[in-house]
Amino acid sequence: ETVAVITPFLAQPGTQAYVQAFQEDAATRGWEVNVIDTAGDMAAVISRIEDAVTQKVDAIVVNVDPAQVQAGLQTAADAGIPVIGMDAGADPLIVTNITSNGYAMAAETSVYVANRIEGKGKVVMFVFDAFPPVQIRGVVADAIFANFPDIEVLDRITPDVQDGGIADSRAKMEAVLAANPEPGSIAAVWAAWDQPALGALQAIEAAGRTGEGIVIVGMDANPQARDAIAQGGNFEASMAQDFVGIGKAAAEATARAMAKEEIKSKVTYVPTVLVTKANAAP
Amino acid sequence: MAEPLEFSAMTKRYGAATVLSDVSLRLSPGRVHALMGENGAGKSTLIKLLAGVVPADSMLVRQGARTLPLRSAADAHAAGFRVIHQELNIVPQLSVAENILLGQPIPQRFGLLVHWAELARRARAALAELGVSHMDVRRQAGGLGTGDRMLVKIAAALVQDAGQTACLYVLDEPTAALNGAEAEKLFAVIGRLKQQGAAILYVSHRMAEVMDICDDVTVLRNGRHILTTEIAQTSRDQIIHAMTGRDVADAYPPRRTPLGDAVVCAAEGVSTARLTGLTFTLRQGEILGVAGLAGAGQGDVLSLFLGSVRPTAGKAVLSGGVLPTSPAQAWARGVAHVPQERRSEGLMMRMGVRANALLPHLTGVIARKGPERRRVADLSAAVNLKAAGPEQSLWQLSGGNQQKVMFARAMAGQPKLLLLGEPTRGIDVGARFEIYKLIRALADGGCGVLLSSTDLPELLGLCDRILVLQAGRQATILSPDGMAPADLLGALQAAPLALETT
Amino acid sequence: MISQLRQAGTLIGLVLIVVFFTVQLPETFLTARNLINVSQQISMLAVVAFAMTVVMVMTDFDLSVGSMASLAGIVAAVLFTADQPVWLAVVAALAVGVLGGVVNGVLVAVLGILPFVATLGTLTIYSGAAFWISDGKTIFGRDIPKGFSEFARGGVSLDAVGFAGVSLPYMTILALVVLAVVWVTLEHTTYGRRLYAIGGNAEAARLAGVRVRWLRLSAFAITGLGAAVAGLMYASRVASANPTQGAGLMLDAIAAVFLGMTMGKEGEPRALATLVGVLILGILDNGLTQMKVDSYVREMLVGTIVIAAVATSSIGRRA
Amino acid sequence: MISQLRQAGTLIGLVLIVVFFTVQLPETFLTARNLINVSQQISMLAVVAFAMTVVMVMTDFDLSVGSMASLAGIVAAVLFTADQPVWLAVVAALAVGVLGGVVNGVLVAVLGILPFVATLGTLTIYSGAAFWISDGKTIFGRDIPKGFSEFARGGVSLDAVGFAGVSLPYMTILALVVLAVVWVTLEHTTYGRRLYAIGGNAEAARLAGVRVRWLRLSAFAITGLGAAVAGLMYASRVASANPTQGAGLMLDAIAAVFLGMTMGKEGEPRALATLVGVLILGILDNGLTQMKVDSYVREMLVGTIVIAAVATSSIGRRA
Ligand SMILES: Nc1ncnc2c1ncn2[C@@H]1O[C@H](COP(=O)(O)OP(=O)(O)OP(=O)(O)O)[C@@H](O)[C@H]1O
Ligand SMILES: Nc1ncnc2c1ncn2[C@@H]1O[C@H](COP(=O)(O)OP(=O)(O)OP(=O)(O)O)[C@@H](O)[C@H]1O
Ligand SMILES: [Mg+2]
Ligand SMILES: [Mg+2]
Repeated sequence: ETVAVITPFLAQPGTQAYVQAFQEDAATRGWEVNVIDTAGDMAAVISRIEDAVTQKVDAIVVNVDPAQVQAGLQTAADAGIPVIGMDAGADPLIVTNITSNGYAMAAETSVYVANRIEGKGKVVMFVFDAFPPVQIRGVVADAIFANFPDIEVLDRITPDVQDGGIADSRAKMEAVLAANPEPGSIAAVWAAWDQPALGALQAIEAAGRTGEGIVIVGMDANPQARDAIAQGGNFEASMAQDFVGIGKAAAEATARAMAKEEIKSKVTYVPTVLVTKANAAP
Repeated sequence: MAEPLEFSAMTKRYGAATVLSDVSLRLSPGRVHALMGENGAGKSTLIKLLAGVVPADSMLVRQGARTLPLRSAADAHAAGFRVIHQELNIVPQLSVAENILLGQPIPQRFGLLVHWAELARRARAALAELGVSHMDVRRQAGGLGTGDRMLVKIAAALVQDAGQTACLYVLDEPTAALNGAEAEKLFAVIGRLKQQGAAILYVSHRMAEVMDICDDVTVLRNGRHILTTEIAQTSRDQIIHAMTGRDVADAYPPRRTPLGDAVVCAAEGVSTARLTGLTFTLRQGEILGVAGLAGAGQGDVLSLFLGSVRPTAGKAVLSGGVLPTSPAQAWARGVAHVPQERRSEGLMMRMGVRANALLPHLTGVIARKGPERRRVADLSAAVNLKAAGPEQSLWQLSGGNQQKVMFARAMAGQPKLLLLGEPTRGIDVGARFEIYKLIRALADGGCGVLLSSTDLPELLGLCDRILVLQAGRQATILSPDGMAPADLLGALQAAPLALETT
Repeated sequence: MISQLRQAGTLIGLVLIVVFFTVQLPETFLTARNLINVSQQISMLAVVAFAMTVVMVMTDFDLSVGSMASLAGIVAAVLFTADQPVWLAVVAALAVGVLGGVVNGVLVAVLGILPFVATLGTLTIYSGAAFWISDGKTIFGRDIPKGFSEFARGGVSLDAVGFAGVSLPYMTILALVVLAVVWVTLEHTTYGRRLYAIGGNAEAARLAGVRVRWLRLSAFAITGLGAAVAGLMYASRVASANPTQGAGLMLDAIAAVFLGMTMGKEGEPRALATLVGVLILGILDNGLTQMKVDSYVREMLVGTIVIAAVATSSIGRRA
Repeated sequence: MISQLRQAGTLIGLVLIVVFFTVQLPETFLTARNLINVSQQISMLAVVAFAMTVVMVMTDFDLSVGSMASLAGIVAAVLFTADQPVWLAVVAALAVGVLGGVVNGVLVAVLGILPFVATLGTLTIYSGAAFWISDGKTIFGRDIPKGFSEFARGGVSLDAVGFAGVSLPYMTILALVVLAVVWVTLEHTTYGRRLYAIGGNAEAARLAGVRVRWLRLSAFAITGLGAAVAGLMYASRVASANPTQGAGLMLDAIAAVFLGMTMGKEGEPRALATLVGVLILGILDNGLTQMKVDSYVREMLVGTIVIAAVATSSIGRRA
């Protein structure tokens, strides 16, 4: 069988991890996998789904919000080719979506921050609302911080992600540190993904303010973040999605879809884990 | 017949410099009025004011009792003015026909689409007026040669608008890029326009043609009005004196040293992509003219020794060695070059005099401003350059002064071989003889000169011998002694077939 | 002869590419369905590229087309969320495109700023505006009316002309209409011929009385309008609007026009030549994906082919 | 007088921006620590912009600098993962930059392709290569040797000159060294003079004996080298390498050079003027973030300021 995996986000480490897990699993099943990256272009995802349908692949795995690629999903449905979501979204035209629970993840890290700073102090948030899965993390964190009367959100920063996010986040954090020079004036940094957390950490280290106990949390627990957390510095926690699990589960779902088995649930959640110094060793 | 046009109080300042100061001009129907002045006197500026393309600081235009507003090119066109500006301006991407009707209402069908057939018809009619029929008006103008481009611009001024008659034609140095035969055609057209009752304002640095075809003359000096008179009432010397404020020796400087024995460069049966049968030797101190009608291949003769064109057959040498393979090598071996198209081939318009003049003569790794400035000051004095200083940008200089910068560049390296393409194109009479003196001085010092020119008196006055090209072949080498310009023109035009049979 | 060959070189390249894929993918490439897919896939790029051709005829550039496309999509989507009718949202989005183009035109034609700088600046501004208006969010789902998103899925059935079950997408038709308008405007109206005059020699055009300022300004407005049309097509196709979604169009559109310019006698851009450029880019994307070429390798291949095409033509030109 | 004022306009703008932030952020902006931070933040952009100045002097462009920076970072990181010594990885990365620049130079100078097209093509190719070599992954962590990543964290202590506890980062020093080299090359060598001549009129320069091909080729190589230096600085600063990380540098670098060009007598680029452009962009970013200006609004503001600077200068120029 031939399976097309289509994603606009292959440059993201998380995407790479589950795509790789999917490929490895697929290899053991003897499938031919064609991984297609559209480098952020949504309309191109539709185009590539159409191309895959033309090629008469046996299944398509997508990694974008289904609402944005309806035209492509319809083409696949018309051709009778099953489409499986891998960290995508729920949709009638998707057999099932394998993902982590983004709401729960965001709740867990923001509550971690709130508890660590004992419900008071100034928090710097790094968000990215243009990308729906990351946007919901920000919404949840906003709600939780708003629920603590003594927590003040100092700034809600959208870094430039063209470079991956570390360098610009660092520059932005350096500016925030410069604007808030008194020790203890910043209690925590909450980042909706790991790169800004790493940038913030570098800024705090460079400013020589590691001793103030600024708590940094990220999300996705990518290896670079795990390293930082394991070292026991300001970067204290991140949420590990089970990318390998997602990739494997997506492969399993794909196998069942190709075998014309019925899959009842439109969403399959793969468990997530809070990573702290205790369990950070990769 | 239309009434005379009166322009008065024309003033134009660029920053602190006053380029035109309270100039008045009266142009009568049926008369050709020459506008004369040294390079930078303000002639082109005056023309730009009356063409509406440069805003005047003050200007009053009356035709009889009417006052004409001239705020845009469209105003000038509506007033019946047709202007050919000094610099060659064609649009290479457009067809010849579109170039001829550029800026005018283009014939349309359905009030929307271009009526191509009508467009071509009108363009052909305009060219026919000039006695030109060899051009395909539908072809892209980018492929035209220098002379043909000028003919297109002239045709653009002649083209008739339905229901619109022109009352004034303005020609800014139209003959600078034309050869003798083409110029004759133009003069015939001017004669016809004159008879139709149009006024004509004519700018040229070629004294002979001014004396020949013009009725009146106005002279400017440094942006001021100096003299207006009938040509019949004045003389060539008087005009030149009014232009320059001094007496100019207008004799071609004679050779003062005998030709040397050493050969500077030579060709033996050389062919290039556009030229065949080139055979000559140039001795030290000799000035060899290269003459031909447009497209006869003069350009390649110079390019050969500049290393920018390769011979396809035959043998050519430069100071006993092989030909240079690049202009860089040529300059390094003592060749200097004044290109025919100074704007496109010679000058960096947005850079200063110093950068332009010294470019081929930079040596070493570190460039030093101080010595460069001093060197340029000396060179500027030698060519009598009118510029605000060594750093003035070239686009701010008048055309003639730009040409002098090219000369300064060529002289700076004490050349052994000087390649000159149209060296005095657009140069005023005063400066022209200065340049002839410079060329002569270099030749007297042992430098060989290859001089390509469409100015026949200049070829006859300056050259020791003249190499004649016809349609890409070397026809003969003449001695200018006792020849008149008309004889030389005849030699250029002789049918190549007839020559072959003899 | 050689010059004709050179001019046709890029067209020959396109034919070779088509032949190559037809041989490599005998079952799937040269099918009505696939070609229709390709036509729809490239329709947005095509519209931007045609619009870009209009300013490039004057040897100007518009780097802000991608931002304007995103902004137009966002404006429409924001109006949808405010429950405005589709026609109003579309008109507003197009108006924003024209306005953006006029701003570019004023900067370039009236204030005399280099197009590269001016539109680099407005690229940033329009993109900032798109983020600001949308609050950085992607707008999708129920907010986008069916009537709008179905445009991108519909088409005119080709049953009648013998292609059973195949229909010509509205998107393709729209792109062809834009092509026709741009082609007639550039090649057969006084307006278009004057744009070429400006491109060939702006000073000559000005001295001849062509209203250079006004023409440049209006040409930028046209390009803005085209960018907005493409932005709406994109939004309709993905049934959503996102402040960055047009970003990828700009460089591809410029590449397409440049590919087309290799076919002009004096290297000038032409509407039909731009179409050839767009087709090359679109067909390479489609065919290489079908051949399962790694996306990174595909990227390198496309770059190499663009350069090869332009190099071949420029070598011919200098000889 | 007016022309002097116009030329100084952008510099005055920089001073006004600094005064504005000093007033708005009295405690934090004009501190040694913050200024040192800014200098380090802009050091990578500065190096790319200085390198870009070299080709822009010839009125050429290099759109591929961002891709070359990414590629250089990736090449070094891949060698690190293969346990090669730091010096070897650095030399290899720089060699890749020079090679990339030479390829650009050959396309532009020898094959005669417009720089915009040529480097648009190589942008795609180099970026594809960076993805391909790294397999699209970010390389970091234990793979990056301490010796390499510590460069970006270290500096020369300024205790001795009275700034206790402050140190001048190596990154800043490196950027200043690059500035000095580019400045001397462009302003005080015959090589630089000739580059300016090519920018003035390439054909005239060729006929006047300038080896245009060779100079253009070598200038592109220099720009490639500069891009690679910046890519290594970036990789050192983020202690990782990612195939897209240089992408943002290109447009900002061009914007900085253009800002600087407003200060040239005839609008020509100059190394020191580029520095002013880089400072304006960097200081705006720092100050506006400190003032908590929304990032979208910040983006629009920066675009507006760039346009305003260029517009002011070009209005003055035409008068
Ligand atoms: N845009 C400008 N800015 C500043 N000075 C200018 C400008 N244009 C022309 N000048 C100056 O105005 C003077 C007159 O120039 P103009 O072109 O009218 O001379 P001209 O009489 O036509 O000379 P030529 O015979 O060489 O063509 C010159 O000194 C020139 O340097
Ligand atoms: N690059 C070229 N490709 C094709 N034909 C050319 C090229 N350059 C010049 N020609 C043609 O070759 C012929 C000779 O050119 P050349 O420049 O030597 O002429 P010329 O005698 O100097 O003419 P002019 O007096 O018009 O400058 C002309 O007909 C010209 O149109
Ligand atoms: Mg003049
Ligand atoms: Mg010639």
